Amino acid sequence: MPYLYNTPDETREMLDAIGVGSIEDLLAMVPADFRLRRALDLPPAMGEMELDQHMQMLAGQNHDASDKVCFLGGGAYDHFIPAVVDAIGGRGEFYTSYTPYQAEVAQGNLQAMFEYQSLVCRLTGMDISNSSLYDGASAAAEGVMMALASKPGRNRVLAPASLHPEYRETIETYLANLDVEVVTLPTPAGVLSIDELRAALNDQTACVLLQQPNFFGCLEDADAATAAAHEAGALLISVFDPISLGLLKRPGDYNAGDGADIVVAEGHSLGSPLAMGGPYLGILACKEALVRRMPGRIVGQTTDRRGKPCFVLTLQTREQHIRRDKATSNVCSNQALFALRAAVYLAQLGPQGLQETAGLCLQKTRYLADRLATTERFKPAFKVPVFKEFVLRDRECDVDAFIAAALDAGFLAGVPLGRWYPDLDDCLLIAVTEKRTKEELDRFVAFVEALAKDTEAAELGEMAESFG
Amino acid sequence: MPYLYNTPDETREMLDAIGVGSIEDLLAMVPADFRLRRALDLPPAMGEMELDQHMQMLAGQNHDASDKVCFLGGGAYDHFIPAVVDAIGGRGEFYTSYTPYQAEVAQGNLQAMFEYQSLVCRLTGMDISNSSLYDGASAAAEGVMMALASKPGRNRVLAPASLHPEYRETIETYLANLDVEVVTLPTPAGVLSIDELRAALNDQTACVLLQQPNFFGCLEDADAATAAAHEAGALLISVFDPISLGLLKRPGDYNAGDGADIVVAEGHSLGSPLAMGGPYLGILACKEALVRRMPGRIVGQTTDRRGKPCFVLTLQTREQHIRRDKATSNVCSNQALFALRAAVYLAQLGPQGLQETAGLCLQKTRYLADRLATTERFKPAFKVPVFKEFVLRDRECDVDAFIAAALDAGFLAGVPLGRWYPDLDDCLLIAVTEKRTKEELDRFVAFVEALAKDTEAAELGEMAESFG
Amino acid sequence: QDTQLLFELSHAGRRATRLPACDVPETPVAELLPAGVLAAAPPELPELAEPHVVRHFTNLSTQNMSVDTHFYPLGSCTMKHNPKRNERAAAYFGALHPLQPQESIQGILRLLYEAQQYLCEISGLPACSLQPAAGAQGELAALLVAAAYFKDQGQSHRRKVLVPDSAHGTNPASAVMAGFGVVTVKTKTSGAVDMDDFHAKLDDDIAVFMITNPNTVGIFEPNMGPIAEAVHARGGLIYLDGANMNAILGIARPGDFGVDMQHYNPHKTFSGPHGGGGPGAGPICVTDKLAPYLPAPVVAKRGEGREASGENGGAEYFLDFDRPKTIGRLRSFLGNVGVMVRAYAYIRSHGPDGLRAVSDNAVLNANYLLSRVKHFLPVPQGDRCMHEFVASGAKLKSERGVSAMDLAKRLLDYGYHAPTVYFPLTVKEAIMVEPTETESKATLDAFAETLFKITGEDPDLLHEAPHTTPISRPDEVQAARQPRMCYCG
Amino acid sequence: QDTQLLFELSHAGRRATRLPACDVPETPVAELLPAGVLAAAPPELPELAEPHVVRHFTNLSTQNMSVDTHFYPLGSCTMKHNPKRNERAAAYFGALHPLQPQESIQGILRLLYEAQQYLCEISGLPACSLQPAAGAQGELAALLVAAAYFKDQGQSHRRKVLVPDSAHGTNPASAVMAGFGVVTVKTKTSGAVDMDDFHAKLDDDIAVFMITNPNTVGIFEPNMGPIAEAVHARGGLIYLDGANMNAILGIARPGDFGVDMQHYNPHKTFSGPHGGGGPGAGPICVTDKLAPYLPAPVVAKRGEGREASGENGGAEYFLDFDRPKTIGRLRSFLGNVGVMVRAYAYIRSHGPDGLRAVSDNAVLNANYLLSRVKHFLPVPQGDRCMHEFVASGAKLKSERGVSAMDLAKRLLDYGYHAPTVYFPLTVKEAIMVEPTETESKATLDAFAETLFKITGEDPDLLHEAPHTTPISRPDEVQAARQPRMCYCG
Repeated sequence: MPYLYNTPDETREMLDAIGVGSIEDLLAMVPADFRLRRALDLPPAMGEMELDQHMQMLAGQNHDASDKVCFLGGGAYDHFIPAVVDAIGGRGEFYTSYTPYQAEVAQGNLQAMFEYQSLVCRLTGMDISNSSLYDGASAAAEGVMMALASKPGRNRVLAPASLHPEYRETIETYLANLDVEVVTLPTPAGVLSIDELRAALNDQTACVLLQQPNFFGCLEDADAATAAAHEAGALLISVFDPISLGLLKRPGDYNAGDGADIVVAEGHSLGSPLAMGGPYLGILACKEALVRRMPGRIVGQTTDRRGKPCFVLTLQTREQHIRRDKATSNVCSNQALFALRAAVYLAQLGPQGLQETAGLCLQKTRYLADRLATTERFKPAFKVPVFKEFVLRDRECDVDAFIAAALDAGFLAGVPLGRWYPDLDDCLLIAVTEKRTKEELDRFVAFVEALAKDTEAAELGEMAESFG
Repeated sequence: MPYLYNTPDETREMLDAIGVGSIEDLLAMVPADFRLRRALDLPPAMGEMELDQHMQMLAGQNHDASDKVCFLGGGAYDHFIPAVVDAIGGRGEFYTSYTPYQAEVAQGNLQAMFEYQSLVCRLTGMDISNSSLYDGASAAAEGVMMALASKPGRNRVLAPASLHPEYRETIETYLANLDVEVVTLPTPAGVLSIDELRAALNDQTACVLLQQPNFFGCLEDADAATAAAHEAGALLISVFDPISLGLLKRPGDYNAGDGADIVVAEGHSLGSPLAMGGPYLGILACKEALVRRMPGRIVGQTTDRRGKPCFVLTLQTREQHIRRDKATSNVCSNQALFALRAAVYLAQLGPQGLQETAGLCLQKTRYLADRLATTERFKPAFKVPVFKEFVLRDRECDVDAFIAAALDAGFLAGVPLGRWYPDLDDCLLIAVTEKRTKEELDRFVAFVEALAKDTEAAELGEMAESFG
Repeated sequence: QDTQLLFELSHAGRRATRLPACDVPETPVAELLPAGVLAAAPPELPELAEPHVVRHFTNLSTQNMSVDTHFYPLGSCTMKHNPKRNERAAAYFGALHPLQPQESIQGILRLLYEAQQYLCEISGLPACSLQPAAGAQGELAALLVAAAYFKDQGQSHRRKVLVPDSAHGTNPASAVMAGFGVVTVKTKTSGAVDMDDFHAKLDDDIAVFMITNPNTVGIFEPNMGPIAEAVHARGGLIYLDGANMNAILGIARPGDFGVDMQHYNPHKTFSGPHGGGGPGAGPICVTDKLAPYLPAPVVAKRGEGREASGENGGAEYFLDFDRPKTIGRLRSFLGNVGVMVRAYAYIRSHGPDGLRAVSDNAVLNANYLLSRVKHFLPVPQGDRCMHEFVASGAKLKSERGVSAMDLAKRLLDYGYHAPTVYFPLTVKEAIMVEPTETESKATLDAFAETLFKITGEDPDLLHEAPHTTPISRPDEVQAARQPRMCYCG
Repeated sequence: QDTQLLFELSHAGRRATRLPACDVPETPVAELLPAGVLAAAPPELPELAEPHVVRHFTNLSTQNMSVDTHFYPLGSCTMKHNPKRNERAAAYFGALHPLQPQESIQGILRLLYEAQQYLCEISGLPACSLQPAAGAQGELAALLVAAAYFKDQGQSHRRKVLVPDSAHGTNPASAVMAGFGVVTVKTKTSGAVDMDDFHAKLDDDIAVFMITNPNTVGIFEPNMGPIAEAVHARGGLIYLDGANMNAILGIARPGDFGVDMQHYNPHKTFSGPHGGGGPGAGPICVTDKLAPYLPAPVVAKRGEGREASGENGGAEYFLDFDRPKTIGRLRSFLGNVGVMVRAYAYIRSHGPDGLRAVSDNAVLNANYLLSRVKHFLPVPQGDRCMHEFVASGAKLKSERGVSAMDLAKRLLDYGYHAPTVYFPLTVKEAIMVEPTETESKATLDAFAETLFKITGEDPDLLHEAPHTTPISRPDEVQAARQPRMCYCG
């Protein structure tokens, strides 16, 4: 028991002090018929070395972005993580502390959260950020809940098909038992049609979600969508990619500063690892007017008794531990460790670093998209500018086989879209981050070209055989 | 310039304050004819991501103990490192501080060093340990210097051939220009003959070095060697394997407590990585009488002005920064970070953990030695009990080819001895730590057996061909 | 050390990061993207050199108390030791993308599958979803499962969720989010459910009774059997808030004492680090009849091979999306996999005997500390507890004017994190202490002695406490009235 | 937090580590090993649980000042920022065994080969050995090289090493270890070698003149040219103590100003972390004629391929042991490879312009701080320095009774590590300040202001300083007179 202290003699001493004969006596308050009368059916304990070898064995049964060239995106991206982020995130004082209930001994976490909030506000052009939520999808759902609460009487939510399908599913799950209609607007051209949006907006519409760049990597007309939503009295919820804001307009600046009302994002790209999809970082920020509807923890600046500036959890009257069934949300934790990592990441990158990162994503994505479009196998699915992802249509309509062949050749080739979009089941979503080198991109193109030849050769072979 | 602050405007401001026009003006004190009038011929700068990819590329050109089954020893061993050791050793307050010249703001390092010294004393049965030296070999050389200084008039050092050959070389280098004779005693049976030792000892002999277990993994008769050395008025310098002390007698207990006078060891096995041979940890401890001859930093306990117990560097009058050309040694640093790691390692393992580790090394070594001895290819070189290493003789006299074949098959098979011992150029030194599993050992044996069959088959094939 | 804000350290032109030159042919951005989507200027981020960044955040870290540095008996939060080996193991799975082909992620799927099995065995409930991102989301997920189940059963009239007044605030909040109405049930000083009030509020509209057991005062609910029986008799379900599972591992299984659904807090029970507030995770287990409604996907297996050897013995692990009755998903991807890797490592490090020893020692430590504290701080619930207890500072308050908050703040001066105070709401001047099993008797003794010492200190000293921390008590009213939640330099 | 010793926390029967059961058939130890070699009892180590170990050492760490947390202007030690990226990179080479087949270590050999080349280019000397484990061992190695060279030349009579009185103590100590006799040469207040004394002591027995340039007061030796000329004319060699290379990267190369041999301190110049006292490394560069004597092995290359691409272009890197004139080895294996990996990463991160900027800014920062400090603390060397300067507290001492030590200790109260004091011995009440290039003007300003403020504080306050650190001044006399260097509980 590497983490336990009590030896048999100490246990004896403690039981004597309590005045009982055994630990069993202490458990007497558990009704006898509820007691488990056998050992749990679990594998036996492992010491550290054995555990480590076991975990390495399991890890060895995976491939990942460290041994394959990763072109996977769809909401999780292989961005570079500066070593400083790991060094800070690995400090025990950060990761083994809890929610800063005692501000006097938690200024480290509190200040870091305040800085995170401030960085998010500057990045997005919003007034207020909370100190993070679970992930991008649940942040989107919470954003919708905020919008609904702030637009009483309206119960219609518009979500384009170009919004991440798992975000749409999450929103639907959250709203399942509330009297709300979620309308999915089709995006056959890869982006939302502003005309269709206008047509769908009505005085029951509480909010419009708009992802920029969208799930297909395409750039939406965010200015027009914002204008349309606001004209109809609805809120605009912007779903953004934080890395893209190195180049793209801040959601708060949409439509000449009219701006999104609520912004949400998946923030793992800001210094947290792919990690099989979680834990991640849900970013949520909004305009000042909406702050009392905002879910989650918020850190505020104040002064202590001696007048020294300091930080505390604030506006807690919104929260469940005080409001209980009247709370704005049931959220009672945040992703503090990953919000910290995001703050360190943004501090380490600075304005130029983020801009350069976004620039490399853009250029390399364009390069690969153009090169792949020249292959026999693929053609672009959409004719819209993209940022760091794009959709290709497989002329052979065999996306799964392509992915499997690419895996063997050393590539995590892309995300097949069929699971979410039956009409795109011959399509592949390919992401290119700043980490991908020209050599890797060219190698991938060469692989696709060679595959085409192989297929041709195989077909000729088969033909030859059948004639043989 | 990721680590520099001064922007052009700040530089200007600072130069103005100094009262010069440019940094060039500050460099005026460097004579013009010494100035380098061109840029250094070095590759251009890399940003962090590029650097990381480059370093991974270089790392990818190596194999190592993480992707091959490692049977290499010879003074560096693939022991398990508990995660706690990395967590503590990775704390910036430890690794970015310097020598604790200001005790008031270095109690962390000082106490950890004091604990390291205390742990070394308990482990070895010595009275005093310094706070570490560079590595085992240089610690051995410093031990010899201590012995020579404490036995004025004696200038003969006895070192058996079973002492690590690189340690013998190091001692010879250190003594090159001093009037000292280093005598190597042959060890044809794998261990030092006590009779030969007695014959070689005389009243000129300052010290005898004895490695236990020795370079071949064999166990020496340390009691008898200690007795013989002391009878001749010489000091016994014990070179030990810290892991072995989970089972073996402490050097301080040799010959019924008579004991070694100075003990030295390579301490990297105590929680520091293989790391291509360095930096490592030189352990040196001795009996009380020798302390004023001891090289290197020593931490002592004292009290502060308020009477609080605390720690400081002590006995500095031995050291070069005070004694200059009269110092006991030129050493002016230690391996504090690795001494810390050793302290954490020993604290984490405790008595039972170290005993179990040593026990596994012993059992697994025996198992593999016995199994390999049954193969056609190998036979044991020596008939002496071993601890975690043993020497095999290759019946095919082709150690290099064997090692190359083993590498291809996934094994770092062993250390060839020919470089140091021409008479053992058909021999291989094989180490087995607690990390090696039975499955790995059996796989290695199977590989050896299969190789024999392949060779046989190949020979038959050649034969067949030549007859064909 | 400096506590300037990052923004105050910024100076135009400084940089810590330089990206490589673009190695593919570059096209001007204006040709690639329409002007309307582009930012007019680079993002407004502070400009720093790397030494700034490192020193700033390193120094901030040292202003926190944490489990790695201090005793942290924060009741209900289970601040136990976070094993370093688990952190190392989690890093092995850091580069996995959640949308990889499943043949390339058999190792992690196997781990997650086994984790599901372990959670089921420990809870005594047969089906598991690892998806929820936190305990509160687990509650929501389970309540949505219940709602879907009742809808399927044609019992959509069941809109009532019963919640004891001592419950965590998340319970009622989650119930509302899932579309239910909340009815509060009273508890007694002992922490037990007031059975009269319970029966008064139980009717045929009940959907779920949400119970925390062991409860928030640290006792095993004495009426667990009758409650479950009565709720089930009315056609309702029992939901267990699993925050206190640390007390009963291998001792009692919720599935065996009438629970139909529960969440876990792996960051508490299974030692996942709390990370300054998160991430946690909130996996849930449910009975067979509720299994079809679990969030999708779950990890499933075809073929054989549960063995721990290097081979999967022909078994294939896969993500099962084909669950037509699922409530859907509550977040992207698979859940907080990294937290589950740590939980898996923790469970494998302990085995059945080890997990039992965890709970035995959590209970032993809590009772020992209770036995030392009760003499000077009354513990209304009595002489026994499970893993935590709630002392009351009411007497201290009335006699000496010293509040639970004063006590808590003064403890900080002595190098202890404060217990949870003013929760549960049912105990006056509540001081909720959970020592956990990973503390030593010596620590508990020293803590008890300090607590006793404080109760005798000058009340004025205590009102002004803490005195030795980086800041003194913050003005929370000002923070709420004139909120500054963002740097506006 | 607790500063009990590990041994005081120990309790019989506690464990943090459990090894797996032996998976090979076990034989009783008594049958495998003779009784005489076995210990009578398990080793006498403390018995702890893992939380103890973590909390104990984590709390100890916070009692240190460090570069990650504080300004650390420790003169001569170059306490610059230690880049985190280098730590990450070093870990990639952590599992390499030093005796692997050379075909399996081409990546690290290539790195070390390039590192040798870089050090040669920076020093202007053509041959390099990475083996020495520290600067002091580098000195010893180089002096042994010189001795072997002279022996080979039939000039074994050259037994004299000249060392300025301002040199690091390691210089004379190394000379003695290498079998030489030491003759001290005086220096002037300005730090320059006293040329009269130099000429008086120079004769035909000279082996080596050991010079530190820039010297320990931070100026570039004005007589460097004449000294080198005179020594060479007498058949001697110039050795450069490379401790201050941080000042001249890309500005001047030792090989170009007459140096025959030098060591580097990569942990200073190339940002290797100091580790609380070590490890460092002490690679040396020498002229062609001395190259055959370098410690073996060195890393060599066959075939082509210096390119940075993924391929070695047909080149093969190998360890060259075939060096018949070598002085031998000074330690096991190849040297402190881990330190060299960091140095390599640092050099690659900077390139030629970056390294030059490092020195430019080191010099700028030092001169700026000098310009601020000299007004209240005289700097005998004058108004200019390279990377560091030495102020004198002599006036303060005589006028106010405040010693350099008092000043140093008081700085700790303000959150600054103290400068080096009482070194070099040639300056009275020496206060040796090296800000390094990785500190900001704001930090330098604040430091200068604090220093000024302290010079005006109550002397009694200063004699008793520090006041806010974990301990006050330790009794060093007691430590030396009644030495306790080991826990005897």
